[in-house]
Amino acid sequence: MIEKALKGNRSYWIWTLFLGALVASGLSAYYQQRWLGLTVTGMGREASWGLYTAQFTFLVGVAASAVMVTLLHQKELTKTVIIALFMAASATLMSILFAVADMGKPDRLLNIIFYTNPRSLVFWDLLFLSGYLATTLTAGWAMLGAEKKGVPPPAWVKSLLNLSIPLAVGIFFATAFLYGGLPDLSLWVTGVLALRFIASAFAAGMALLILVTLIVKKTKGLDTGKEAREKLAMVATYAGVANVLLLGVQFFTTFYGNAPLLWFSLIAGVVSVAILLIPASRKSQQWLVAACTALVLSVWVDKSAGLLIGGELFPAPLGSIVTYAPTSTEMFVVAGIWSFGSLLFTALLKVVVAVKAEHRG
Amino acid sequence: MMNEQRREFIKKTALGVFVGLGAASGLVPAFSLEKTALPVWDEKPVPGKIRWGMLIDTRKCKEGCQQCVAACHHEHNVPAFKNRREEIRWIWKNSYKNVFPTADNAGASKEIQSRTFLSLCNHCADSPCTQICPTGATFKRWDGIVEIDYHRCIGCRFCMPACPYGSLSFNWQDPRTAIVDPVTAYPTREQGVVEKCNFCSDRLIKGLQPACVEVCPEQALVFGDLNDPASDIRVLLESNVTMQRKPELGTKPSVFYII
Amino acid sequence: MKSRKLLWLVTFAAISLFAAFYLFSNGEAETPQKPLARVSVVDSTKCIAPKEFMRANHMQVLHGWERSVVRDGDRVHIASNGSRFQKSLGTCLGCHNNRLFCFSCHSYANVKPKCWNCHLSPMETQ
Amino acid sequence: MKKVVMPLVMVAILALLPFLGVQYAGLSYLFGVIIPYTATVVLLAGFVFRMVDWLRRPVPFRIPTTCGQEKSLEWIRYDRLESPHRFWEAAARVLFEVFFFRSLFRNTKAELHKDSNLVYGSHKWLWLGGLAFHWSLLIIVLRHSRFFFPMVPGFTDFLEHADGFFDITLPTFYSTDAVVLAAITFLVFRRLNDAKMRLLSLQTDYFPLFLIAAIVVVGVLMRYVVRLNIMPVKDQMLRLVNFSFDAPGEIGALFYVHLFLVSVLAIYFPFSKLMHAGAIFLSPTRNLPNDSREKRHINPWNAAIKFRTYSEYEDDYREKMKKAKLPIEKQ
Repeated sequence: MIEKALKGNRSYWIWTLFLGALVASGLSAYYQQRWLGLTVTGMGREASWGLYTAQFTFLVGVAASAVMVTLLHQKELTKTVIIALFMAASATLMSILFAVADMGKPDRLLNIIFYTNPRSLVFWDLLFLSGYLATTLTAGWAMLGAEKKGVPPPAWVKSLLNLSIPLAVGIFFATAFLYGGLPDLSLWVTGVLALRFIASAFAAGMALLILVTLIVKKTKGLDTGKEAREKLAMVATYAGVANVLLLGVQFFTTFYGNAPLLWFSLIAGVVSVAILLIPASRKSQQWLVAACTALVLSVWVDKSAGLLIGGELFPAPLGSIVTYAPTSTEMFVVAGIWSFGSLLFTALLKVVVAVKAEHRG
Repeated sequence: MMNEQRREFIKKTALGVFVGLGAASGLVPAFSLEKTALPVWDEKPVPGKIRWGMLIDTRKCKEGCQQCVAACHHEHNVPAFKNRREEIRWIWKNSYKNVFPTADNAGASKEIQSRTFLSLCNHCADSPCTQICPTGATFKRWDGIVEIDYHRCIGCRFCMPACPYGSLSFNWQDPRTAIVDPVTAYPTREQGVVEKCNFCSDRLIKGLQPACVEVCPEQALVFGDLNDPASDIRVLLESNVTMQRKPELGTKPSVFYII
Repeated sequence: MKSRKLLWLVTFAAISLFAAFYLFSNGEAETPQKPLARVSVVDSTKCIAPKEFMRANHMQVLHGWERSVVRDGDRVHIASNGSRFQKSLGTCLGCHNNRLFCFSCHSYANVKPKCWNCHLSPMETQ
Repeated sequence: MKKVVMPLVMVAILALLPFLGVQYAGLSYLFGVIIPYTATVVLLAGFVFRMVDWLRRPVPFRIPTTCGQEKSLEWIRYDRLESPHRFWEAAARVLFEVFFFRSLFRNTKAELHKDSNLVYGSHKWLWLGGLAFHWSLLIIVLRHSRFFFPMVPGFTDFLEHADGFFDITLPTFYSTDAVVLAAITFLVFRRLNDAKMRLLSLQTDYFPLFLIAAIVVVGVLMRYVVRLNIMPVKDQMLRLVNFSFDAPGEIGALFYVHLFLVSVLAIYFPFSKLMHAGAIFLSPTRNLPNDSREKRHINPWNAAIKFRTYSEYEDDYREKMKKAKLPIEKQ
């Protein structure tokens, strides 16, 4: 089936080559990082986490929320399920890559398996993530294969999907408690952390899924259905409202106030949720696109800046405030990994669209 | 015999110039690695039998004196990166506010608040860094020392924010470039691993006190077994009012301070 | 169908609760203490094992030393003839003090272990 | 069953021969010097012989397999790779086959479903397994060049570094070792798993698989388990590449097993299906440009045909034709 990703029109190839070029530049930046060490990033003694960790957190949320489309179990969503599975798989792969890019000695990555520390949430998080990647990708691919053959999917796909749900829940909990358990990341250690992590993940995940289905509709003429998007928009709205409320609570309890990027996040969140709450604007495609984009951006900025505090302050363990600004190397690596994930997702979507088109025509 | 065969053969291949050097290298004078002796413990240690601890009498600690820091960092090949971002430290001096940020300052005099205090790894009995480490590279030794296995560390740095005392440093780049006067008795670290104070476990096996304790001109530092009621440190702990850093977190540090 | 999913979730929640208890519970027993054994310092000029054995197995010996020293704190190697050695790279290099001792063979066979990333190699000392 | 057991027994016997020979009969010179040289000569001579033999066979017709638009009018875009028209396009097609196994990429599998409809689904497992197997083997072979050069060339260093990226074991663990073992396991089970494949597979299909598996397993044992002293091994290999007939030093018997099995593979190579390594370049359905419509291809062994044009015919029979009042072109 993958051969369907090797045929495409001019714009498909331009997009693919563009992503490929970004992947290449990311690789060369990563090579520099491997050679010289993480000193090429903007991270340092006090700000030991940076852009990579932020992307990791954001993508983990997006990935884990995407599979919940299967949980909703509604007729309108059957066409969206495979897309959601592939989005989950791509996002999971990216998050794993970000975790690896952040490591000082990635060549010892397998130590996590060989010298397991079951008390470590990092271990559980990475275990759940890899299991989740395997289940979503396999299940999605098998479902697509069955669709291509015009037969019902094999029975084990159901079990895989059922398995992916507790894995997603596990990812949520492991990640949230991982950050929640750090005694001195004071901003993350609030009672609402775990809840907010889940709420924002759902908001961003569903919004991103809506955007993807709209892009697929526009470029390839595959429509997963307006009803499906409305269902997703409902979930995004609920999650968005919860997220904005929780974010607001945090705003007034901690010193978020002087970080401009977080103000942006809050305002974008409020605006997007407001658009989604009004049925008329939710049903209009332009407003839906605007709201979803704002929602994704809001969560992304919040995940990045919430961790780094607006690129200005980072509460170090000893209370001193340290500046963190990502370097260009870091940004190239980030762009490279995002492009790699997008490339994979594009190829998978291409196959989905080709298979569905085959069945229509 | 084998060597001769090989040497002869290498001559034939004519390319083994560099390799041939190895065979002829008896000419090079011996290099200076210290001869090892048997450690003071010769049986396999029993976990939990001892728990090493340290008591810092900050009243004796002189302002401006950096002897313990210098001795420790020299002994363990700690690189001296100048910029704060990449700084690596095992033991260092810091202000009262930074060392005891959660202590009730109402009782502390101006004099105390203006002093600097030694900070180092607390070798907590309930250490968050060992709990979060996904590979067990940061682990609790049989004698209460929280040690990092530099052969196993994957450089994920989760231990760094996990430690409430900021005791861990990461090797952002190859540390060898910044080691001023390397010693052969203790290895360096490599790029990409986390490092910190090891309570001089390397000296303890030789029957020595930690470098900082030994070098302190005022004898402000006392080191010993917290499980041994007869040890100096226990006696001092029982006869003095001491405090630990951030005790409210429940990490049970093994480093105590007399203010 | 719905109920089965619910069952899944409940099972998972139960497992994760149990795991959380296990993860965050504190399980370190304190054992009674015993005075330290003290041994006199011994130096040896003999190798820990026959040449042939060391040729084939030195990496395994060193790897085993590394693990038992770092992880278990077991510092003493007892050779088959009963003599004792400190488990340390220095024990080897103290006798094999030819600067090219490691490198002549290793570069010949192109075997590049990562020992010298941290341990100062004889080539770097003088 | 015999088809599977026989090659297995054969490989076991072949592995035991050098082991017993070196361990108990002291035949290290035979297994360390004579047989490797013989095997190399047989491999090279046999390979060249087979290739020359095939190259000399005439190719009577253009029989390229195509699945794309053929080159015709200027303004119709043709498929350069699927229906090559020039030599370089055909060469590119062969190279895609050699490096990426393009024809296996197209595999499909027929499935009969309950509601009695036959469906075809893409089936890339053989493609994946084959790629993993061949590429790992290639990297492993290239990596072995460290035994053949006194100073190791840069690309070997690079390969070793990349292959040994994961820092797990001490001798460094090579990922390709694991990949090739997994791939061989898959390739064997693929044949055993399915009744049709079992029927199609012959002893000559299982034997090379088992032989290569044995070579890899012995190599892995030498490196990670027994940890053979590598120095005399390199000595011996350097002697071999320098055409020296000196006796080998003290090397563990496992090395001779490895070397002997490789020698057997080398000897077996030119006379077996393994020759697909050379033959793939000569497969006419792949390497011929699809140009039958623009060029006339004549069977090389055809006798020269004497053509007779109408004007010649008329010259011969002009008078008779005139008499019969038949129309003639030239008066």
